[in-house]
Amino acid sequence: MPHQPQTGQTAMSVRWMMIPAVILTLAMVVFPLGYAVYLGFGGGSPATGFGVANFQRLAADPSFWSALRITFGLFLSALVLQLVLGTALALLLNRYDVVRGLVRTAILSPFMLPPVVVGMIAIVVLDPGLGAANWIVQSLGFAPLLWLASPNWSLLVIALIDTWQWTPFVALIVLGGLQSLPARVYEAAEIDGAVGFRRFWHITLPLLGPTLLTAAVLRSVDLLRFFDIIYITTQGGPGNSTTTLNIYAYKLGFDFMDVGYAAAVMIVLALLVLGSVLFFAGLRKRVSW
Amino acid sequence: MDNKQRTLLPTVLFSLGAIIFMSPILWMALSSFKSPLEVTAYPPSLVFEPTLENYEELFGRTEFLHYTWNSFVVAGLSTLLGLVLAIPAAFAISWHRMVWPATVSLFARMAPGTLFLLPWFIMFSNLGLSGSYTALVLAHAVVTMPLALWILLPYFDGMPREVVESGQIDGCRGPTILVRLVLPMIYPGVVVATIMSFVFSWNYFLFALALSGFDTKTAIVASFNFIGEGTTNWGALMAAATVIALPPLVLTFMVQRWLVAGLSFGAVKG
Amino acid sequence: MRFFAMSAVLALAMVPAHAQDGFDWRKHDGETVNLMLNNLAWTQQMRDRLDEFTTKTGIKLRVETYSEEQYRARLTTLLQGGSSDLDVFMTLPSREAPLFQANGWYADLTSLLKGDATDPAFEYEDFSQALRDSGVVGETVTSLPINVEGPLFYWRKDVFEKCGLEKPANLEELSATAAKLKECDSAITPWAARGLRGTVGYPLGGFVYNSGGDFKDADGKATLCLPGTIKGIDLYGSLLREYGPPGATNHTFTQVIDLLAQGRVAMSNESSNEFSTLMRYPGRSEDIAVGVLPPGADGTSKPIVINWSLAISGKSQKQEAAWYFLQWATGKEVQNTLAQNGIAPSRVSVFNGDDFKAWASESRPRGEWLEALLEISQTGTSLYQTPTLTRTPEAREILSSVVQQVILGQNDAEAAACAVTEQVQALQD
Amino acid sequence: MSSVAVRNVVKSYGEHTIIEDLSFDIQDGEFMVFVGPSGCGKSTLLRMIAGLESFQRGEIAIGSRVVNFVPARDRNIAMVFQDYALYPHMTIRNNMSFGLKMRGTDKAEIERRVAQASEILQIGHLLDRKPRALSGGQRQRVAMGRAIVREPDVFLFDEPLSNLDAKLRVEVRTEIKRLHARLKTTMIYVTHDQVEAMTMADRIVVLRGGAVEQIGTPADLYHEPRTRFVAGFIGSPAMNFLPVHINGETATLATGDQVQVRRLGSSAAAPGELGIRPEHIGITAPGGHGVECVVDVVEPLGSDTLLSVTVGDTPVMVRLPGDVVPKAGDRLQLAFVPGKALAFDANGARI
Repeated sequence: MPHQPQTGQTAMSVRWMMIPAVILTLAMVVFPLGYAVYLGFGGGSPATGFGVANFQRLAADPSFWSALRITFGLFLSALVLQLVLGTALALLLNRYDVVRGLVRTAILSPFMLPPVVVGMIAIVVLDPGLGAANWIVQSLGFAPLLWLASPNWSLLVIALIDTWQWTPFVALIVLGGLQSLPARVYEAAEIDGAVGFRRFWHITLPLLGPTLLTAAVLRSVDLLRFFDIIYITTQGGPGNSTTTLNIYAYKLGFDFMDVGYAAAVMIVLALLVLGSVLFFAGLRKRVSW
Repeated sequence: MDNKQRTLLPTVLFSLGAIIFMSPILWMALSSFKSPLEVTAYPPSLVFEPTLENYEELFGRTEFLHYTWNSFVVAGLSTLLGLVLAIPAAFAISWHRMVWPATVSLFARMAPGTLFLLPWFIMFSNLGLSGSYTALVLAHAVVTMPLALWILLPYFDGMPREVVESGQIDGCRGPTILVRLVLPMIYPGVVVATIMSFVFSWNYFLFALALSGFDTKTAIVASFNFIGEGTTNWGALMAAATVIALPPLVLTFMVQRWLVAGLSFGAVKG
Repeated sequence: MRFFAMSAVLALAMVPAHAQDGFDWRKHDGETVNLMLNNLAWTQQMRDRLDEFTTKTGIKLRVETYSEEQYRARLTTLLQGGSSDLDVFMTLPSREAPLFQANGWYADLTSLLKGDATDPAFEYEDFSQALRDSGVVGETVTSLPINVEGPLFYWRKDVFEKCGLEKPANLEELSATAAKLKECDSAITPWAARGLRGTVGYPLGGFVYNSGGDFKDADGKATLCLPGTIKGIDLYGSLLREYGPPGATNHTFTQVIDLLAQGRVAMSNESSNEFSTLMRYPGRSEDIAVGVLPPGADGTSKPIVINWSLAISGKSQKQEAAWYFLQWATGKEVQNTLAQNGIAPSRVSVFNGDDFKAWASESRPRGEWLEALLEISQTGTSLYQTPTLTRTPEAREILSSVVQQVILGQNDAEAAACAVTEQVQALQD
Repeated sequence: MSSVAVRNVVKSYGEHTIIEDLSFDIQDGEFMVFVGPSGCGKSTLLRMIAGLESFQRGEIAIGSRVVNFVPARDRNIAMVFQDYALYPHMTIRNNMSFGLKMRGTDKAEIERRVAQASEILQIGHLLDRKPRALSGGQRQRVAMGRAIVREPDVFLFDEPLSNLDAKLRVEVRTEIKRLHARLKTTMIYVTHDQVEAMTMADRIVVLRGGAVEQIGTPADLYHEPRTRFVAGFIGSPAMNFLPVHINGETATLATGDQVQVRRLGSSAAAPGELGIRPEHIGITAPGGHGVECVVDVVEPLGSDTLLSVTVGDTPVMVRLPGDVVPKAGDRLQLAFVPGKALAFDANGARI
């Protein structure tokens, strides 16, 4: 929302109404973050002592770098897929104005499902030996696939599962953006001779910039921290092929019980998410209109 | 374009889309009515004699009903708490045209959830709240509050300031204005925020895994037991998944019209 | 942590247990003890019997069960958070005993054992020496064994007969047998075993030892870069690659047992614990045969044998009431009942008892199973990763990644095994 | 440059008819205004000419070409929208050149036309800004500039001034007239404001409920309205209507006073209405005889004085010279300027 700069003091101040929310945030977010930073810097661990030892260890840890690469791979592939497919879906929905009834339910359902349930469905459907997915693949005359069990494809399969779940969400956001675009501008474009793909490229896409950015921010925050579905399906495998930073940190903390080091990895991850949000915030100026 | 083509193409396209998005969910529901032998049959059977065996296993042999109730309590109360905090905050943020609080509330969503587990556990243990509903509700409010805030802000921003100003002139104070004048105007936003908060709280499993106690375990956490009980009991697993998936799907279905409108997250313009 | 002393203990177990009427089981009547259990066969059997404990002692039990991954996450949070809510938990001593003890997460059972809170009829010495040792860190008793288990070789007798095959005489023949099975019956997968990260060590151990390998060199330094070890890893990996089910790298025991139980797999090396699960499936009690993993070409047979145990949390406020539960749950009576349901008892008197023997003689597979267990508890070892004191899970993870590379054909066994030498030695503290 | 012809055009949404059987011609180079109350179909008509709306029957021709099936982009028209409809994400320069680019006009030509248009409209200094950085008046000029660079056959304006404040409106109005004088291109202009229509138009089409009430020059409409509707719509303050009984050239008011009316023809005596514009009413010299009234409100405007008075039960507006300032409550005698009182029948038709 474009806010006018404030020129005078508003008579009524309701700032105090934020206080309860601020208190919750302080107690439930700021304190744990502080504690995690304390752990990350070796607090509570007499072995390493207070310092940057955990972070130095990161730099030399091939597993960390591998997890970082995988995190980015998942983030980029899923984000691009979802934005492209979501925009395409939104354009279709907008064109045919069919967001009602069954279509609406179908569109809303996937991302309202618990990730745990999505993971469970994936386990059952994508099982290489017994799953319905391979049955379909074989019925179509192709060789059965390994799906999540293939170290080369597992990350992409995870990205596809997330895309299945969240593309409709992106589509809805984009649809909201589309429907709020000024209709007159489209009429002006029609008179100016921009139709079909040219209209999409010169008018619709640039106008959707801020909307797509919002969708990208919301999705990247989730994608960089991706956890639930991997945790349920592959637990980071096969090999390290789906060990994202979050999964790696979890393993460090809860399997290897290396809490300080796990905290260090999580701090890096949190900074990464922050960085991506700032990056998109920086883009905002360039795409807003 | 003649009329037939006009309706045929989108019909085919959207049916295909609906199949892609719905079929895994339907497959889950279908599988939950298969007998243990049938559920792992290959090639999978589409025609079979439905059985309630899996649900009997689920509700009979485990305390799944109790866990489902826990899920309702935690999701319901954390939604309530989230809204009670987010509504006045969103009002204040919108009225004073502040930018930073909404951004800060995003921070809660930036850190990986696993990062919170241990600090929270220690915190709640020291407060004697470990394993209580209170701890779970507070933890889940960290999910619901920012979500509600983000959904509500565009609604507050879209409300004419004159309404509030005329309320002031009529001698009302902030809270009265909020409750009497503003909320009735933005109730579709409140509905969307409520549904989304409830669903996301219901869906969240990590916090409950660490913070729930013997009596407060949620259905989602309990459902993990079906992965890894000797052999994976796919039928019971799918029954549990279906039961867990039901409330979000039913809620979505009930308020779908408003959800579609409310999910733009103020994405409309810069 | 070895089981060489089993036979010696068997003799000791003949000492009769005198039930003492004087012990007051109801001393903690009305208290509540919180249990956290990993969802194993033992747990499932116990779940239906916990009421008996409450009836006997008046102590109420609150139980949480989780599957292994969630169990670890929750247990770690509770222990690291210093929770006093947790009284009794399950522990895998071979994996975590030194670390847990170093962190003060175990209550000291030594003094409880000696004190008058122990029923004189309990007889700690009745647990086999090796199983007792598994729970002793330094001088301190930290946990009590609830079972004895190890990977066993399961195979489909009917399929073997149809194809004119015998149980392979040694590991070298395993591949040939699998190849023949593949040829003879294309409907059945010849071989299945764990491939999921972190879980491979347990069924792999026997392959390594029987092939003449080890997890440390002659100087005691951790390494996988030994000829026998490489051979074992190669065999394990290539069996899964050539003859295993699709997606083996995501399989742990649940999937393997599933395949076996559904009759889709002809051979496997999987936990003895799952025997009773397997027998519940139609047809399996007739066509499954079970035995010790075939020895190496030179006859070496050194299988893996471990135990799960019960421990009391170091932070528990009700250690004595919790101790009552441990005594009951690991006591002769309970073990005897569980043994009737396919849980291999950790007590010598039960293992050798008439009831268990009678139960085992009721069917061919049970007899084979009992015999195999007896053998592995005499010849087995509980070490199935490179030696480390407190970082066992990481060592197992590294080992798994080596094996996965072989399963996936990304690397040959030698290159994969020798590449991690530095890594595993860094864990050896 | 082109003429525009609308012939027997009908448009409806289902049962609801928006435009019923309209026909008229617009001359080449003419400034034509469509005026009427909201919902009269004037914007729809304009958008039909633009090619943004379809219609069921009849035809529309631009020049000699029937454009019924020609898409908007090929009609060689340019349109200025009420809310300007600038491309928010493009600079002003790109906004103006976009239509030409889409047509593949060469770069130098685009440059030349943009430079020329921005000089005409004095928006040269805004070229590198984006629309959101411009004031309403500036945006309006840009919208016109965008139309100008296209060098279209016909300019279409859809209520282009209604988002501007009163002062700017007058300025831009003059500017559009000046533009028309300079370009001599056919312009069609839609407004609901009769002042705009009167000041700008060569000819005006008055629309009501999808049908033409009257087409004519501003003077025609002012002096010779064909219906009570047109008479009331054109002129400010609006024409006064008094219930009368008409007999020949004489109208008898409810008060019994008799007034001369100018008739188009003759008909049997019948009840009807008398229409007289406020500026065509004077007051008699003191002591003279006229229609008696009571002054309710006095609005001195300086140049004029507006009086709201009551004749019998009927409120009447009177415009007097600025130096005459009666007081509320005064009783005055009104005199109607001879030949300016018009007669309407019960159906609102001029008689």
